[in-house]
Amino acid sequence: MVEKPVHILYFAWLRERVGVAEETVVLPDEVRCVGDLISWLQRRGDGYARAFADTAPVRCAVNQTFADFSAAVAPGDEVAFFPPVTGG
Amino acid sequence: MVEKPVHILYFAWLRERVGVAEETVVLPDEVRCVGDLISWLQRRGDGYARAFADTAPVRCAVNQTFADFSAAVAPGDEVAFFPPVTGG
Amino acid sequence: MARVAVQEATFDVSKEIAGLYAGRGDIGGIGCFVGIVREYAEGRRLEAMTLEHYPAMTHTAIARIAAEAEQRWNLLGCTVIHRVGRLRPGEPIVLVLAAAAHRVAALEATAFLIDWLKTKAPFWKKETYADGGEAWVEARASDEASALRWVKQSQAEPTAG
Amino acid sequence: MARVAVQEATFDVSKEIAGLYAGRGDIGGIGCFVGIVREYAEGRRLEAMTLEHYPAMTHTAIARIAAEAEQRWNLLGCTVIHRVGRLRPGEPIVLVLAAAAHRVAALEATAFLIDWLKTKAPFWKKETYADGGEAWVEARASDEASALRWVKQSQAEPTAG
Repeated sequence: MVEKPVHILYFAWLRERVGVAEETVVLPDEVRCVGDLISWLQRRGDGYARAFADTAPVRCAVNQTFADFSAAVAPGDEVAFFPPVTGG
Repeated sequence: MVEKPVHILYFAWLRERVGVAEETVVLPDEVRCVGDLISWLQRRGDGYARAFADTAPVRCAVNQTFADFSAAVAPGDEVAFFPPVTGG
Repeated sequence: MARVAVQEATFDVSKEIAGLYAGRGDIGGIGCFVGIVREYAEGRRLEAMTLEHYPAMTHTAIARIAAEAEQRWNLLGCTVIHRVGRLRPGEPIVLVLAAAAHRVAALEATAFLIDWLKTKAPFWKKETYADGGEAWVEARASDEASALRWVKQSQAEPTAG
Repeated sequence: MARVAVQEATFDVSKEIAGLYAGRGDIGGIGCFVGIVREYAEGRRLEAMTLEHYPAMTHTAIARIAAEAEQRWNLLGCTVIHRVGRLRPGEPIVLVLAAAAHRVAALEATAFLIDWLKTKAPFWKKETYADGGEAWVEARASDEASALRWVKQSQAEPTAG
């Protein structure tokens, strides 16, 4: 089994529901993409379950680039979760 | 015969060709519209003839409002002649 | 009611913008355009650009254009400052500001105002070149076309609505 | 190369504009947009608007949007300043500047930049109301539609040309 340390960031109401702004987690080998990561997070606790209860309004970036849930997650990656942006 | 004093202004190259920026003229009664006034001015001297040799690029305003050559000219009016505007 | 000024002096964009939104909370965006005298005109280097205008008409003509924009886009503020006299390359020549609740109105009104200023306000530009020559700037067909987009849009509205 | 800043402090529009055209003669116009925090959001009075962002990504995301605008409209200068932190109603929140040889490019690029900032830059707004409540601002379909006009235009170009 390969250890897969990944840095995760949460913004806006995802951050508020999860309860932390960022964390580094070691993922099991079967977590291969962002979608897998979300499924894994949903089982990580109540806050996570609430944050990811509905993934329709969840967006993500892998290594600071907007990505789909099908995007691969590799050891050392930075994955960020957030709602649709509302700046400007 | 009615005396028809009219104040005329010239701008840009029309002013340069006519040689004056403004003047008050008393027009004969048969000058009824801007077009008539131009015909009258064309016979007023060399500068005027050059200024109004080609009327295609000549625009006018009567009492500070853009007007056609068919616009009426009445005693006391202010008539301005100028090329197409180029501000902004 | 728009703020309209025709002046030889330059203008302070920050001050003009602050004047529009200071003390009020209904403005969401301000569109702005600053026109600047360019150094080259069709390859000839400019020494200066001189702006002549029709004083008795200029202010009224600009106010009419601004009133049209204010009404069409529900503007919450509008400023037009046009300089006259002799300007050097690199100097600002015109400022247009349009304030609205939302950005689309603010930016569309800004474009409308500068398009209409170029075709409906009594200003004439004379270029003085570094080689000593000079020439009156000719009106450009593209400016006329830019202004016409707003007329078409206006005429199309009753049909579309 | 655009000037991009993400900061808590406010900005000086005059200074930013002067920084774009000072000492050069090729710029004919500068388009500008200033976004301002409005006092009411759907009828509720705002106490404050708090902007959160993704620091490691924000600068790069804005720089990418600006580079796209610079290339598409041949910009001669581009500035984007976005504020973060807690802002009060009536405070400026974002500044976009686009400098070009001609006004159409400057104003189109300005509209493009603010549309894309609203849909492609990692900022999130939280409203705190005077009545004590608070809520994260939801993305608006109209912003998505505004941004999409530029995509469509871009895709249409090869066909049209």
